[in-house]
Amino acid sequence: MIALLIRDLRLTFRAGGGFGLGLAFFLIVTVLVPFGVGPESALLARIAPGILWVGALLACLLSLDRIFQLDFEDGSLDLLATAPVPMEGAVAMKALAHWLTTGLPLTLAAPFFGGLMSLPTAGFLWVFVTLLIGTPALSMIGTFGAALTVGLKRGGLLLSLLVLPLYIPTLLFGAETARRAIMGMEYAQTFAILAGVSAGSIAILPFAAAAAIRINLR
Amino acid sequence: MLELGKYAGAVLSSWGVTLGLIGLLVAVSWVQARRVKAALDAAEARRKGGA
Amino acid sequence: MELLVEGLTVARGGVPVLENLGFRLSSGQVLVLRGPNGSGKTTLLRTLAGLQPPLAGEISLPPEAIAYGAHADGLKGQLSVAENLAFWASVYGTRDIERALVDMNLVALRDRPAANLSAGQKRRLGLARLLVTGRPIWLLDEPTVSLDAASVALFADAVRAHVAAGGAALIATHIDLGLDAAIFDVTPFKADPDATAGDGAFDEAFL
Amino acid sequence: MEDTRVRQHNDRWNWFWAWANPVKFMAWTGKALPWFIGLTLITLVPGLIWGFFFTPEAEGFGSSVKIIYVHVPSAFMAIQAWGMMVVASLIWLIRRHHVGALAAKGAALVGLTMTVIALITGAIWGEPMWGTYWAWDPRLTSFLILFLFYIGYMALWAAIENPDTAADLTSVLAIVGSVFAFLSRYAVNFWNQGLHQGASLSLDKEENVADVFWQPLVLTLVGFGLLFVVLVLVRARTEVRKRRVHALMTRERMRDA
Repeated sequence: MIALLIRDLRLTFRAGGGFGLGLAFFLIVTVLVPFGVGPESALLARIAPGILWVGALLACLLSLDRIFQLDFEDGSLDLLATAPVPMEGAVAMKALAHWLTTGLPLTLAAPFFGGLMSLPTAGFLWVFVTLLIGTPALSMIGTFGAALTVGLKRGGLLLSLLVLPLYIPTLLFGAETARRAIMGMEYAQTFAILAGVSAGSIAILPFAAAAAIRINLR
Repeated sequence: MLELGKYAGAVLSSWGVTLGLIGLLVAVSWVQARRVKAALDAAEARRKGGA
Repeated sequence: MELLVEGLTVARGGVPVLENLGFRLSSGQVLVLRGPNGSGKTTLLRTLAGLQPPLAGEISLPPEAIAYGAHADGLKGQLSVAENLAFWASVYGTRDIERALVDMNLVALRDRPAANLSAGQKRRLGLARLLVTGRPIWLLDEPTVSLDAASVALFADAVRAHVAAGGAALIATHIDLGLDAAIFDVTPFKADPDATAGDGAFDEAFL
Repeated sequence: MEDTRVRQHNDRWNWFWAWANPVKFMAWTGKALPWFIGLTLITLVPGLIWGFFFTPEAEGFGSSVKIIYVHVPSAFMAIQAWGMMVVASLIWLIRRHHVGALAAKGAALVGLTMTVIALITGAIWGEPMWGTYWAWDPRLTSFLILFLFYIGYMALWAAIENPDTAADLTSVLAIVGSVFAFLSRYAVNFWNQGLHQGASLSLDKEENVADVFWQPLVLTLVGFGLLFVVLVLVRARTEVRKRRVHALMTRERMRDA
C-alpha cells in the first residue's frame, strides 16, 4: 500500500501541472477577492478566514476527478482490484496522496495568502491549524465522490455537485473555528467537532468509497 | 369573496406556487406512467408475437 | 492447485450472457477460450478474477492464486519500465523484477518511460507484470493484441515456462499460440434470450 | 448454529418481503392505488379548503397565516421523503429488492418538489414577516442543503447507464449523504442563531398553535402524506415498468445478434 502512495506521489510530481494548479487557483481566489470587495483592511481581515477556507475548498475540488479517473482509463484500477491489497486501504492511500499533494500545500500556503487579506497575525496560526485538521476530511470526502463518479465520461461537474453539500459541515466548522479563535471567542467546541468530522470521515468513508469502486468496476 | 387584506399577494402567490408545482408533478408522473405503460405493452406484444 | 468451475452463469449489465459453464484447469495446463466477439469471454474472465459476482454457480480456487491480465495493461506513461514493474511487484509482495525483464526482453528498455514504448513493447511490459505477481493461475484477455510474431513467440515461451513450473493459464485469444493447449469454446453456453422470460411474469431480474 | 437462526428469521419475514417482489408489487399496488387516491382526495381537498377559506386571521400574522397550510406540510414531506429514500435504499442494498431502489428513485422528484415548495412559500412568507425573502437562517439553510442533496441524487441516477450500478451508487450516496445532512443541520446552529421565527410559527411547541389553526393543519399534513404515498407508488410502478421494458429490449437485441 505504501508502494501505491509512492507511485501516486511520483506520478503527481512527474506530471507537473496537478501539483501547482491547486495552489495557483488558491492564489487567484485570494488575489481576486480584494478587487471584488474593496481594499478596506478591516473588512478583509474579517472575511479572510472564510475566504481562505472557501478558496482552499475550491482548489481541492479542482483536482478530485484525477484521483481515480486516470487509473480507471488505463486499466490499473481493474488490476488493483484483483491485487492482494484491500480496496479500502487503496482508497485511503489515494486520499492520502491527494491530501499530500493538494491539502497540505494549501494549508502551508494559507498563512502567506492570509497576509494578502490583511489577516491579523494571530489568524495565521488559526487558519493554518483549522486547515491542517480540516483538509484531510476534504480529501477523503472528495475521494468518495470521485469513487462514485469514476465510470462516467464527463463526471467532473457531477462530482462537484455531489461533493459540495458533503463539504458544508467541514467548511462551516473549519471557518467558524478560525473566526471564533481570531475574535477571541470560545472555540473549543467547534474545533472539537471539526476534528470529529475529519476523524469520522477518515474512519468511515474509505469503506463507502471502496464499495463504490467495486460497484463501478463490476 | 374572502378578504385577505394586505397579505393577499403573499397568500395567493404561495398557494398558487404550491398548487401549480404539485399539479405539474402529478401531471409529469401521470404522463410518464402512461408513456412507459404503452411502451411496455408494445414490448410485451412484440415478445409474444415474435417468439 | 486447480481452478474448478461448475454451473457458472455470468451476466453483463444484469443480463445473462453465458449459462451453466463448467471446466477444470489444473497445474501444468493451458486452456484457450474461444468464441465470437461479444460472446462473453471478457465477462467470464472478469467474473473469475473476482471483479464481478456470478449470477449462479460455483468457482473454486485456492486463495491468492489469480493474476488477471486485462485488455488494458495498467501502465503509467510517466514511470519507467522498471518503476512500473517494481510497483506491481511490491503490490504483490514480490521483489525480483530482473527475471521478468529478461524473459520479456525488456532489459534494454528498463529506464525508458512507458509513454515512449511502442504498442508491442507496452504489451510485453503488461505481460511482464504477470511474471512478477508470482501467482500460479493466469487469466489473460487477448494477450497477443498488437504483438508481432517474435513477441508472440516470446509470450508463448513465457506461458510454457510458467506452466512447466506448475502454473496454469486461461487465455482468451483468436490466434494459435503454438501451445499444447486444450480449447474451450464458450459458444454452446450462450444464454438463451427466452429461457426465463415467462408469460408476463417477471421477478427480481425483470425478465 | 448461527446460520440456521438467520434462516429462520428470514422465513418468518418472507411474507413481508414478498410484497417487494416486482410482480407482487405491481399486483398489490395496482389494487391499492385507487384507495390511496380516494383517501388523498378526501383529506387533502377538504383540508386545503378549510385552511384557505375557513380559518381566522392570526394576531401578528394577519391573513398570511394561511400560508402555513402549504408551507408546513411541504416542508414536512420534504424531510420525510428523504427519510423514506434512505430506508428504501437500505432495503435495496441489504435485501437486493429492486423495488426498494426504484421507490427511492421515484420519491426523489417528489421530495425535490416539496423542498422547492417549502423554500418558495417560505421566501414569500418571509418577505412580509421579516422584511426579507431570504436569510441564512438555520432552517432555511438546511432546506437549501437538502435541495442540493436531492439534485445530486437525481443527477447521479441520470448519469449512470447500468440501472443496477445506478441503484447501488445512489443508495450509497443517500446513506452517506444523510449522515452529512444531519451534520449540516447541526452545524448551521453554531453558525447562525437565526431569525428563529419562534414556536408560534413552528410546530415545536404544539400548544402555541391554537386549535382553529392546528386542526386544518393536521388534515393537510395527512393529505400531503397520502399524496406522497400515491405519487411514490405511481412513480415506482413506472420505474418497475421501465426496467421491464429495458430487460425486454436487451433480450430482443440479444436474439437479433
